[in-house]
Amino acid sequence: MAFLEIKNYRKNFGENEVLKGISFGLEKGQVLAVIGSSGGGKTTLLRCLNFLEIPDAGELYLNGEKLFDAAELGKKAVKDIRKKRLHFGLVFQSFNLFPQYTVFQNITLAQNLLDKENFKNQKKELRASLKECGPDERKEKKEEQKRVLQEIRSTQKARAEEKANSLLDRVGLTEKRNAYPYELSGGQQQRVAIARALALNPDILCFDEPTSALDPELTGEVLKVIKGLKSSDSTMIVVTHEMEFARNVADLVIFMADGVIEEMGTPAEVFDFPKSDKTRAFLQKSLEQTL
Amino acid sequence: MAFLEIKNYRKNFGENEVLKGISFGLEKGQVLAVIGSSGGGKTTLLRCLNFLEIPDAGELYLNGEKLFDAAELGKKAVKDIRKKRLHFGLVFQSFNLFPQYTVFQNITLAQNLLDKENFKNQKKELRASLKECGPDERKEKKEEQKRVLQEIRSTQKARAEEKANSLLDRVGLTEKRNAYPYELSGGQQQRVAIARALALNPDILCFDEPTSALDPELTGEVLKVIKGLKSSDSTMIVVTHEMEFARNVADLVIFMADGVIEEMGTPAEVFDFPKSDKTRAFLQKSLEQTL
Amino acid sequence: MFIEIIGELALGFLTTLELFALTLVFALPLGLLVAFCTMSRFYPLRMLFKLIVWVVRGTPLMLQLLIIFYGPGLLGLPAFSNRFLAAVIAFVINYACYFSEIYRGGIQSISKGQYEAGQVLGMTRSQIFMRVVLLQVIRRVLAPMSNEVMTLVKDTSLANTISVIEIIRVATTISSTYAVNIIFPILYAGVFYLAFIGILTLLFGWLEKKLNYFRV
Amino acid sequence: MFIEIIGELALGFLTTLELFALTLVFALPLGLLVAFCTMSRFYPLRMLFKLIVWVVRGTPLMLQLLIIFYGPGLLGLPAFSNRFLAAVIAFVINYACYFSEIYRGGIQSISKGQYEAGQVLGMTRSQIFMRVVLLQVIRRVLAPMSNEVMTLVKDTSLANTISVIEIIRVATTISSTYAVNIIFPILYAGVFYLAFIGILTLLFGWLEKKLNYFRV
Amino acid sequence: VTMSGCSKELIGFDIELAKAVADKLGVGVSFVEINWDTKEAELDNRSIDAAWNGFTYTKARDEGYFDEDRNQQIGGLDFTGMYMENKQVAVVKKENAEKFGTLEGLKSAKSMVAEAGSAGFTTIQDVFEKEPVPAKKQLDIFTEVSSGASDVGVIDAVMAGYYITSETGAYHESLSVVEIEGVEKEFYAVGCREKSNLPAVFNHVLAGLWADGTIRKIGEKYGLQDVLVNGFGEYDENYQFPTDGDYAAVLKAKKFVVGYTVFAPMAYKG
Ligand SMILES: Nc1ncnc2c1ncn2[C@@H]1O[C@H](COP(=O)(O)OP(=O)(O)OP(=O)(O)O)[C@@H](O)[C@H]1O
Ligand SMILES: Nc1ncnc2c1ncn2[C@@H]1O[C@H](COP(=O)(O)OP(=O)(O)OP(=O)(O)O)[C@@H](O)[C@H]1O
Ligand SMILES: [Mg+2]
Ligand SMILES: [Mg+2]
Repeated sequence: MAFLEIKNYRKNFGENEVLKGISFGLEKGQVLAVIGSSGGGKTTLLRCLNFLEIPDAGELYLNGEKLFDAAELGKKAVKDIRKKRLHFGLVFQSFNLFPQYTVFQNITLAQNLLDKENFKNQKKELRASLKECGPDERKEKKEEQKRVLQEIRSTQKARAEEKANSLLDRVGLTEKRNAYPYELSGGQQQRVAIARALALNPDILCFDEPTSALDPELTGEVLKVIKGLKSSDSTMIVVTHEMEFARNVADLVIFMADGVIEEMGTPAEVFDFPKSDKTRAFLQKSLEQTL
Repeated sequence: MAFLEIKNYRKNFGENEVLKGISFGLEKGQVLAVIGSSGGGKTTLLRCLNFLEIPDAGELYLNGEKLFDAAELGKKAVKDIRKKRLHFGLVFQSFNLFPQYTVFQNITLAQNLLDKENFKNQKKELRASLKECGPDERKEKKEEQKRVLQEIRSTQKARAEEKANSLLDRVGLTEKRNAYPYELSGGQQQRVAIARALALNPDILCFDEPTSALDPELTGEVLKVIKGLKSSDSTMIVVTHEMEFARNVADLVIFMADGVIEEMGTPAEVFDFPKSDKTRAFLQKSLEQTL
Repeated sequence: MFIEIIGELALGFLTTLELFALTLVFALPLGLLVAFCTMSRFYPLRMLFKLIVWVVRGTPLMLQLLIIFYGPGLLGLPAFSNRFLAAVIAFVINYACYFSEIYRGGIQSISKGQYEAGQVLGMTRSQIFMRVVLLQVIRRVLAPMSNEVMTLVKDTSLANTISVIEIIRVATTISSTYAVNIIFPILYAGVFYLAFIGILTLLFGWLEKKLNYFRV
Repeated sequence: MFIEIIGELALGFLTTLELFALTLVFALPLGLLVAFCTMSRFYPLRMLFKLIVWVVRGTPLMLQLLIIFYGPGLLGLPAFSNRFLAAVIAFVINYACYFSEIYRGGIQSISKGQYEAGQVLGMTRSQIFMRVVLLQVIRRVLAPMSNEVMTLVKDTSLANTISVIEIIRVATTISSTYAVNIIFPILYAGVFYLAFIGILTLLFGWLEKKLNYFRV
Repeated sequence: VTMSGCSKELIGFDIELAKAVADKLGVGVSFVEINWDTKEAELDNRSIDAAWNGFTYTKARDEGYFDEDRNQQIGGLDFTGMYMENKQVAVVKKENAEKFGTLEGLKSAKSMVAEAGSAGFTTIQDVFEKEPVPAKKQLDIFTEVSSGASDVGVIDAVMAGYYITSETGAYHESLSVVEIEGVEKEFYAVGCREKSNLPAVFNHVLAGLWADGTIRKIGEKYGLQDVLVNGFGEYDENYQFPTDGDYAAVLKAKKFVVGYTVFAPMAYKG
C-alpha cells in the first residue's frame, strides 16, 4: 500500500456528482500533478483531502493508517477531523493570508495555538499529580513544576521561532518578516502562504492552482519555491494549469475530467503518449493557448 | 505652417514644471506617436490639447487659425473653450464610458445635445422673424415654420443615427448597439470610446495609452481599429507604450522625457538611429521588458 | 370604541405622513444645495456650511425643534403661529444636512473621468451634471438614502415635543382623556408605523431594481 | 444664576452620559449575539430574530420606551420600579438590533477563504473567530458603528418620554421655571451635545487610525 | 430621593403635605417627576402610588367611562377627599391684557394652550369651544405664552398666583392673569389607583392633620391658607387600618411613591 492511498472517493453537491470514484496512490516524497479542464473536480478533490468537504463515499489511508472511511462516518470521525487535517497542508489559489498579522505571525499563529493547547494539557497533568502528595511536599514540587513549565514554554517558543525563520529563508522572504500581507506582491504573498502551510509539517502539501492569481512575472518565483520543496523530499499534490511545470516537476500526473480520472501515469506517459481522446484534446487546447 | 502647430507649450503644477516648452507640427492625415517614460508629461500634453488643462504659456494653431494663445488668455478665451474642444477628440486610458447609457446612446449623446442646441437657436431666429409680420401672415408662417422645424429635427436625428451606425460598423460593434458598458469586455469598451470620440468629427483624435488597461489578448483588437482609422486619413496623436505599434503605424514619433521633446523624427529615425542617450536607454529598457 | 381609537390614530398618522412628505419634498433638493455648498471652492462658504452641517448633525432634533419653535418668540421676534410649520422647518433643515452628506459621498464617488469625458465631448457643466453624473449619483445614494428615509418616518414622532398632534401624541392623549392606560393606543400606533415602513421598503426595493439596469 | 443653570444642566447630562455608556456596554455584545441569531442555520431561530430586528427597526424608539416601561405593569407582571432601568433596557434592545445589522454586514463581508485557511491550519471554530475574523470585522464595522454611536448620543434625549430627567428635560424645566433668558438653557444643552460629539469624533478617528495598520 | 438632576431641594405644599402624611403613617415617601399626561399609566404601572400635584377632581376621572362595546367600566381613579379650592384662569402676555381682558376677547384668541388631559384642557373645550394645544406639562404653558406660540394659556389659579400674581413671581413682569367668566370652582384631591385602599388611609390621616392644624400651617407657609378646604370629614379615632391591598404593599416597601410635575407652589425646587 502506498504512502497515501485514496479509494473510490465520491462527492455530490445536491444533484451534481462532482467526484465519481477517485482512486490513486502516492509514494512518500513524490509529487502528483493534477491537470484537467475547468469544473472537472480538481479543487473538490483537494478540499476533500483537507476535509473542508466530507466525501460521501470512499476511504483514505495515510502511511498504512486508515484516516477516513465514509462508511464509518459517525460523530467520532467528525470530531477528530481537526487533528486529521494536520496531516495535510493546503495552499489556496487566493492565498488567504490573515491581513492583520505580519508575515512572521501568519506563519507561527497555528503552531502557537497548538503549542498553547499542549502546554495547557501538560500543566493540567502535572497539577493533577500534585494531588497525591502531602502538603509539605506539594509546595516544593509546585516550585519545581513551575520551572519545568517555564522551560517547556520557552522551548516551544524558541522552536517555533527557529522553524519560522528557516521557512522564511526557504521561501526567500527573510527580509519581509515583519511586513503585513498588503505590503507584499502576489508572488510574495503566495510564498508566505506556502511557508504557513509548511509550518505545521504536513505529511502532504496540496496546492490549488498556486499561480493562477499571479501575473506571469510573479509566477516564476512561486514555481521555483515549489520545485525547491520537491528537492527536499516533500510529498505534494499540485493542481495546476502550467503544463511545462507539471511535466518537469511531477512524478505522477492525473488528468481529471468530469469527476473521474481520465488518465494517470508518469509525465512522459500522460503528455507524450496520452491514451484517451479527451486527454489529447485537452493537451492540444492548452498548447494552443500558450502560443 | 503645418495643420496642427504647437508652439512652446509650458505647464506647471505648483512648483513642478511638467511641460517645459513643447513645440511640434503635424500634417493632416498623419499619425503622431508619443513615447516616453512614466511622468514625462505625455498625458499632460494631451490634456492641454483638449483644454482639460490650460497651458501656462504657448500657442496652438489649427489649420492656420490661432486657436489658443496663453498670452491673450482672458475671459473670452476661456469662454470659447467648449467650442474649441470640439476640434479635438480624446480617448482615455480608462475608457470613461457613461455607464447608464447603451453603446448607441454613448455615441450619440454629445451630438444629440449639440443638435438640440442648434435647433433651439434656429427656432429662436425663426420666431424672431415672425415679429415683423402682420397678424394674418403670422399664423400662416408659424405653420410653415413648424413644418420646417420638424424637418430639421428629424434630419438631425436621422443623420446622427446614420453616423452612429457607420461608426459602430467601423469599430465592429454593430451587434452590441444596445448593450450597456458593463456588458462589454475592456477591448469592446475602448472601441466604443473611440467611436464616441469620432462621432463629433474631431480634426485631431488623441489617444492616451488606449490599451494599457487591457489584457494582452484584447489589446490587438483596439490597435487594429486605430490602424483602420489611419487608413481613412484621420489625423491622430497616440501616446503609447506599444513600440511595435508606434513603429508600424506612426508617421512621426516624439520621445518625451522630463517635460521636453528629447527626440523627434520618423519611426526609422527614432527607433533605429536614436540620437540622444536617453532615447537609447529608454528603447533598450522597453525592449527588455517585452522579452 | 376600538374603531374610534383607530380612527383617531389614523387622523394622527395623517399628520405624521404630511410631515414626512413635506420634509422629503423640501429636504431632498435643499440637501443637494447644501452638498454643493459644502463642496464649494469658495473657502468661507464651504466652511460655513460644514459648520452648519456639523452642528445640526451633532445635536438632537428634539432640541432643534424647541429652538426653532420657541426661539424667535423668546428673543422678541414674531413667533410661529403654526407649530406644524415650525416642525416642517426644523425637519427640513435637519434632514437637508443629513441628506447633504449622503449626496456629497455620492458625488465624490463619481470618477473625475466621467466629468472629463463630458468636457471633451463639448458638454456644458450643467449638461454634464444632469445627463451624466446625476443618475449615477442617484444610483449610489439610493441605499443610504433609503435608510435615512426610514429614520425620518420614525423621527416624525419627535414633532410632539412642540405639541404637533401626530400619532404618538394622539395615542397619549387618548389615554389621558379616557384615563385608560396608554399602552394599547401605543401598540396600535406601532402597527401603523410598521405598515408604512413595510410599504417604503417595497418601494425602495422596486426603485433599486429599476436602477439596477446599469452598473457603476 | 448662570453657574447654577450650567450646574443643573451638567447634572442632567450626567444622566445622559450614564444612559449612553450603559447602552453601549450592553448593546455592543448583545448586538453580536443577535447578529449570530439572524445568521443561524436553524430556520425558526433565524426567522424569529429577523422579525424582531425588523419590528424594532421599524418603530420609533419613543414607542418602544413607552411599551417597555408601561407594558409589563399593565399585563399584570411586576412593573418597573426604576424608569432609568427601563430606559436602559429599551435602548439596549433597540441598539442591539441596529448594531446586529452592522455586525452582520461586517461578518458577511469576510471571505470564506479566511475561515477555510483557519480550518486547514487545524484551528477550532472559536479560535478562527477570535484570532482571525474578529479584528477584521471590527475594522470593517468601525465607520458605520461610529455613525450609530453618534445617533445614540442624540437619541438619549428620548428617555424623557418616560420622565428620565436627562439634559433636555432639565433644560425645558429650567426655561419654564425662570422667566429670564428662557431660551438659553436649551442652547447650552446643545453645547453639551456638541462637545461630547466632538470628543467621540476624535476618539473614533484615533481608533480608526490605530486599526489602519492592516488592509482588508 | 428624587430622580431629579437638580441640586436644589424639592419643596412645595403638596410635597410637605405628603411628607406629613408619611410621617404620621410611619413610612417614607419618594417623589418622582413624571409627564402629567401619563399619570394613569404610571399609576397602573405601580411606578407611582399617588398622583399628588394639584390634581383636579372630576366625576369623569373618578368614574371613568362606560364602554358600550365591552359593556364594562373603563378607566377611572380613586380620590382622597378634596383639600384645596382652585379654578382655571387664563394667562396672556402683559401687552395683550387689554385685548384678552374679557370673555369675548379671550374667545377671539387664535390659539389656546393647556396641559394635555388637564382641567384647563376641558375648560378650553367647554367654555371656548376651541381645540386646545396640548402641552406636556402645565409649566410649559409659560413658555408657550411668553414666546407667543399661543395667545392664551389656561392654568390653575393656584399656579398663576405663584408665578404671575405674586410680586416675586418669575412671570410677574411679562404675563397677566385674566379671570374666565362663568368657569366653575374646582377642587384638588389626591388620585390613586382604582379600588385602592390608599385614599381611605390618606383620608384618615389628612383628617387628623386638619384637626391638629398641620395643614393650615403648611398652607400659610406657601400663602395658600385662604383656599384650603376640608374634604376629609371628621377624624375617626377608632379607624381600623386595612391589612391588605395597596396599603399592605406600602407598609412592606416602607414607603409610598408620589408622582408630580414641577408646579409651584405645590411642588418645585427652591
Ligand atoms: N460548494 C459547492 N456547491 C455546489 N457545487 C459545487 C461546490 N463546489 C464545487 N461545485 C461544483 O463542482 C464542480 C467541480 O468544481 P471544482 O471547483 O472542483 O472544479 P475544478 O476542476 O477545480 O475547476 P477549475 O479548474 O475551474 O478550478 C463544478 O461543477 C462546480 O460548480
Ligand atoms: N493635476 C496634477 N497636479 C499636480 N501634478 C500633476 C498633475 N497631473 C500630472 N502631474 C504631474 O506631472 C508629471 C507628468 O505627469 P503625466 O501624467 O503627464 O506623465 P505621463 O508621461 O503621462 O506618465 P505615464 O506614462 O505614467 O502616464 C508627473 O510628475 C505628475 O505627478
Ligand atoms: Mg479549481
Ligand atoms: Mg499618462
